[in-house]
Amino acid sequence: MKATYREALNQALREEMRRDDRIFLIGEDVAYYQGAFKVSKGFLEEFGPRRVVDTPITESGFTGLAIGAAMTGLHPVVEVMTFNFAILAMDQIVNNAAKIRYMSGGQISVPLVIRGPGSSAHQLGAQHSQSLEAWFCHVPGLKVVAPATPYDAKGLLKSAIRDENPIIFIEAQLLYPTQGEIGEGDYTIPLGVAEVKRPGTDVTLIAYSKMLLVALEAAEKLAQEGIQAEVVDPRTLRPLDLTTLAASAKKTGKVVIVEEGWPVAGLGAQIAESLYRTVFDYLDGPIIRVTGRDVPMPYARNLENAAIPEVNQVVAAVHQVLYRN
Amino acid sequence: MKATYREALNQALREEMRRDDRIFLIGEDVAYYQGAFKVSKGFLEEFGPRRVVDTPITESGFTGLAIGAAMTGLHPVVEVMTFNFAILAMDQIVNNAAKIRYMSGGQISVPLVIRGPGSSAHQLGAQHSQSLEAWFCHVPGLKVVAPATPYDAKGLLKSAIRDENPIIFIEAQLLYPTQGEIGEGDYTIPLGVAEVKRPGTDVTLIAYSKMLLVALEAAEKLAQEGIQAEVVDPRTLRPLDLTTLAASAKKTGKVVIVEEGWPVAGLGAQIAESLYRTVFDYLDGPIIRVTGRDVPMPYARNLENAAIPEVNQVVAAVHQVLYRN
Amino acid sequence: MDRARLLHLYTQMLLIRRFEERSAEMYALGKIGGFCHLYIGEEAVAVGAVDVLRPDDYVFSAYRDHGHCLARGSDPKRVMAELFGRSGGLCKGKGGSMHLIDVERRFMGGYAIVGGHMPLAAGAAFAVKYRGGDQVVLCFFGEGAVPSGACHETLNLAALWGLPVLFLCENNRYGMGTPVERAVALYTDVAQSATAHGIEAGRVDGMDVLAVREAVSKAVDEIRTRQRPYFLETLTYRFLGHSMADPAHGHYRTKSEVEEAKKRDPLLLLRTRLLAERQANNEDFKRIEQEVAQIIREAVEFADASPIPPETALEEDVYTSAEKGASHGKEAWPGRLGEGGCDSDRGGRVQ
Amino acid sequence: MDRARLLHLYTQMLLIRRFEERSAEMYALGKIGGFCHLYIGEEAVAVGAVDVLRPDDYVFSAYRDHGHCLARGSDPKRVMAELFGRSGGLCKGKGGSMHLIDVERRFMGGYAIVGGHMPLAAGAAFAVKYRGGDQVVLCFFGEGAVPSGACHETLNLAALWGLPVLFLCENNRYGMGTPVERAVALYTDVAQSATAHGIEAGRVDGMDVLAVREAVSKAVDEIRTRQRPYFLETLTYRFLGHSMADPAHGHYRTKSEVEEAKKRDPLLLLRTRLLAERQANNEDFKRIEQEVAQIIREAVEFADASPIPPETALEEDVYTSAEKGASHGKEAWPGRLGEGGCDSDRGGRVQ
Ligand SMILES: Cc1ncc(C[n+]2csc(CCOP(=O)(O)OP(=O)(O)O)c2C)c(N)n1
Ligand SMILES: Cc1ncc(C[n+]2csc(CCOP(=O)(O)OP(=O)(O)O)c2C)c(N)n1
Ligand SMILES: [Mg+2]
Ligand SMILES: [Mg+2]
Repeated sequence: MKATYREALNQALREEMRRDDRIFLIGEDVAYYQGAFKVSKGFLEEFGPRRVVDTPITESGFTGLAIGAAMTGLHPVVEVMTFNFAILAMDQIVNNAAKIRYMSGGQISVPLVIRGPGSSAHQLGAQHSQSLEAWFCHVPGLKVVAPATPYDAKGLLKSAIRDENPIIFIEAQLLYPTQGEIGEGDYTIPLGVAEVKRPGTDVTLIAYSKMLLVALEAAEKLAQEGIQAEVVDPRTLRPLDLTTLAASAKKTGKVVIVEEGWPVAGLGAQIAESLYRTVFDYLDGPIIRVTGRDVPMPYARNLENAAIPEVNQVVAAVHQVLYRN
Repeated sequence: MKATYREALNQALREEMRRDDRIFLIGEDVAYYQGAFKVSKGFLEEFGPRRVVDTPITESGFTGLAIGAAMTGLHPVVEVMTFNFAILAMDQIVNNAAKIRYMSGGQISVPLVIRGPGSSAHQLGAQHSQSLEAWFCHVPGLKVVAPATPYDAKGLLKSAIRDENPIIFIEAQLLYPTQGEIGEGDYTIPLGVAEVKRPGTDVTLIAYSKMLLVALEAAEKLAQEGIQAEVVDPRTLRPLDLTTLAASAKKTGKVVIVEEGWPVAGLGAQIAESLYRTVFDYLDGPIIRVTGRDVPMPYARNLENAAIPEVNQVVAAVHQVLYRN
Repeated sequence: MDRARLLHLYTQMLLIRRFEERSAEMYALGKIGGFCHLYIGEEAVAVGAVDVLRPDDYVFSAYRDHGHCLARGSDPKRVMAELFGRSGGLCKGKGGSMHLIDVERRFMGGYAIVGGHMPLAAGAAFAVKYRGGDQVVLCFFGEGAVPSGACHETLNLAALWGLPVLFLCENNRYGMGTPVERAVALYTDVAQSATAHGIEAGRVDGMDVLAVREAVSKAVDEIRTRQRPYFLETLTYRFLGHSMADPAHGHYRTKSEVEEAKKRDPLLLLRTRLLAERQANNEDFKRIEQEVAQIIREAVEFADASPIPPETALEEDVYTSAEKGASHGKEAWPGRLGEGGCDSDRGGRVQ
Repeated sequence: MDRARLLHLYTQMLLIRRFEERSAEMYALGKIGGFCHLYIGEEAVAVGAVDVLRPDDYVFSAYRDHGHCLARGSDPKRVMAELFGRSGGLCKGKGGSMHLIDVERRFMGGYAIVGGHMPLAAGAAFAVKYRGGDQVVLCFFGEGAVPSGACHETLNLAALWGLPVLFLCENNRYGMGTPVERAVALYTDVAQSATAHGIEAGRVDGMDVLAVREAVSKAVDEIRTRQRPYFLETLTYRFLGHSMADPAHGHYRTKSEVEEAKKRDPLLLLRTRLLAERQANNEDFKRIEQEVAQIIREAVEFADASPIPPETALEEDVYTSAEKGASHGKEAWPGRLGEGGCDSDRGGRVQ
């Protein structure tokens, strides 16, 4: 069955909530408004205000509240309207959600999913366009998931909800309307398992979330030049499935990493460093990162486009790793 | 003249405040209490409550207030009692301080220093022991400084205060009592310039803040084995002086990076990735990172010691890069 | 109040109304992008409040900021050009609808994190007091921001230190799709959030520009002379959707509620009053309508003609190299990671 | 109240007093590390409040938590072992003084970010209400937390949703070196911060354990039956420094102020009263003193004998592999970066 990324998330959440009364959805405008991006369409009608909870604009308060509920037996799914606002809940996420299990010597777990769109959309400006996955991946105690396709979105969200750890689940506004095959009914995709989205032999393209689509398009272009790019999507960013990424890098000896976020201390730096460490002797040359520009996101369309990685940049990067000097 | 790291900071701040009335110190217990770690000893007496301002425990509020004061002509120095609490001000730092200049098209600058101790001390537990420099370095619009010696602390704090950009200035509780030569009177050290702290030829050790002392001790041990390690301290973490780091890496062909923070997406990953990209062909093998363990900081002394990089780990890492297989 | 001033207030409100109507059209045409929050229905608040200020006072706003910016006297041409993302815009096209900033007029922006700009306003007031000045800071925010931590931390600091800020709450009954009753526990009296911090507070009809002006001028005098904050709740209503992406009335409010509110359209109220009091006649209004139409037309023409920002603008304005004191390496170094140096180039462009 | 109960309250307070005195000694000996915040002077608050609760109610505290934890009935042996950082501690030595947690007694911790635990308490209350239970959540916090955003966001949510939480403010007049007058604008009535959110509030003498007990039991009954929050301010005083690193009276308060406060030592007050009312005699107090001394002795012995945590404990308890539903790769993968896998090993140990 075909569905949009948005519908896939809606289905996953709906099916899990039907399965388990401990699961509830909490966030700004998730109930009566059906979600700022309509991911929770129909939820209020089906589950009622007890399990679909609108909140005031107090990210720190309601995220912390959800953590407390998770500590005492519920399974909250927190919708942050966008991940830009999760910055306000960072202390709750890092100092409480991620650490309580450890600090308590394993007495308490925090089964919690914090989900919503990350990265940029179109011209939302500097305060509403950022990719902070590197921040979350830095923190032990958290798991970080960033699906790119409707199929992965559904299977990974179910796994995230069934996981007993705090999970950061990063979606993307521009992915919500994208279509894809999601099969029928209940299935899960294990966290921490990457997938080769397109097999190839000449170069490895690593990309996640929105950037997977850019990488796949680039691979298509490259194929026309006779370059077979292997496109690998980690899907889960923490824990990272280094085994799969390394296998591909070992095979091709050439790696390009595509990420939308800022370059300095971005997640791509860690992926690259891990690959260098594991398959150094198999690499023909340095890994190239194609990243967002090292600037706050500008509003003007032309500048924003210049700030976000695009297909031709990925193609150029592949040429660079293939034909050094 | 000899001084402690604490006294060096006190001098730098005092001299700059004498020089420029626009500079004021604001934070929790900086005035009557003289600073939680006594960095502002004597300030209330000399500058009075107008320029030495105690705040309620509202990091987001007073950091944002300082940003607003900076936007309108003052030069605030914000003391966060520790950088753990800066997490509560993250939205103000990232969405306002770092972006206002850009969003305004250059109309407004935010001359601001946010300073205080980062990283762990002794057994402060999970919520009070973390190194978040990677988060700050990720953000364009910010500069990040992390001095390791009294001399650097004084010269860099003066430069930070004279800079017109928002600066994150990371100190360390365990460095405050350390002694060092700081010369006489007024001097500044440019931001963005690394320093070779110990020349060597066999291997490059890159370390900053507290970890510089660990690296230097390791270099001493290694010297007894006849291994000449070159120890380089970036001092400023953003912008990073890649030129100096790369020169050393190129010379030795072997690199070990020591950082106290969490391994995943830590700053060391970025430093390594930048070096691989710039001097790949000169590296004899993979760079090794010695980092803090990938866990929240445990309280028990033996576990905490095991979680923080120590001299023998650095020595072992050097052996590993020198004698691969 | 003299006739000229009354007509000026009307003209300002009409300017905002027509500007926003045209913005909606331009958004539909794709000339304006991103999130665009219109001020239609709330004009009396911005116009009545800002009219009281001195040029050296400061104004801070959230993301629904077109009205505040225009009321403060920013050039409609440059405002429209900013919405178009052109280099002639107030922020060279880098800010956009949610981040209008015009320092010359001490309009300090334009912020998109709910509640996030309130500490900044307190900071400007702190600087005023620090310098011994007598300027006032006017801070606009929606009722949706009232429960936020940033709001309460700011109110406490402003009260504690006697900062000259007017906290002006635009209570338009909704935060996106959430009515104030489901956002603020004490929704019947949001000003309690201020009195809890010892801040004097008041409430006024936000559809009546003259009432707003009077309440604000009382408050501002008080703030200027007594050096302490004041909290004013204005009861207003947004006639359109939350943003251009949102229908005028979604699941969360009824068409009839909106129609009911429109009967107290701030422009209609003032116009009726001026006619009744014989302070103005239909001729006057026709003339004003024409003048405003002309301004809007020119604004759109200017915006259309203004060039898009050059690619070089992308990496400008991240850092300033301006500095006091000794030079210390602000020059662009080769291989300076994270200063728009090679890394970000490599990151952004590859060839 | 019957004699047994009264003596129980006295015993509890004495237990905390002696435990803290011994903790100070152990800290001086280097057996306890980190930040250690003692509760001496404030015993009546924890003891009076917790005595009212049912075993299935929840308790949350900040970092000055020894007293709350002991009052809740946690084993002094395991509390002392936690302070020693031993595997016999409540949290296997991983939490420490600021993070005492005892889930069996529903003592949920022990948090070191001022105000940061308040939303958690509201969350526990949310879960109670969600399940239709009638438990109450008791949340302790200092007056220093009152102006924090986390506090206000929590108060608003608790009021808005009618959550069964007792917000118990321990107003000991200082937040570290900052007196409440310089931290809370409306310092004369910090409870206003709650009434601003529509929460009923009260104040009680925090040195009088019986007064505290009575006020809390009224509040708790109200909360349990009416399903809504309550805010209680207790006026108390800390006799020692903020933490072991801080002198009893620094620049920020005078020796005489401290001496004055000690005249209303909660133990002294109750003891005097019991003697006056002939509810107890010196024999009773001598016996209690001996019993408590014995408990403390055994606690220290237990802590001393308890082994330090094994190195293997370092990477345990970061994640749980427990899960409902289908298995999905929670096994430790080779090369799984960021799951305590090879990377962190490489990071932490190198050989
Ligand atoms: C911290 C934060 N959370 C969520 C949002 C998303 N958001 C944008 S506007 C808005 C509603 C704000 O309502 P109000 O403050 O009443 O202003 P109004 O739109 O009514 O003028 C929300 C939830 C945001 N911008 N910032
Ligand atoms: C968010 C945050 N900021 C600063 C600190 C440092 N700090 C620890 S305790 C304390 C004072 C708290 O005072 P209060 O809430 O009154 O509790 P008390 O110590 O009096 O029991 C401060 C500022 C902290 N732990 N958390
Ligand atoms: Mg509103
Ligand atoms: Mg206190």
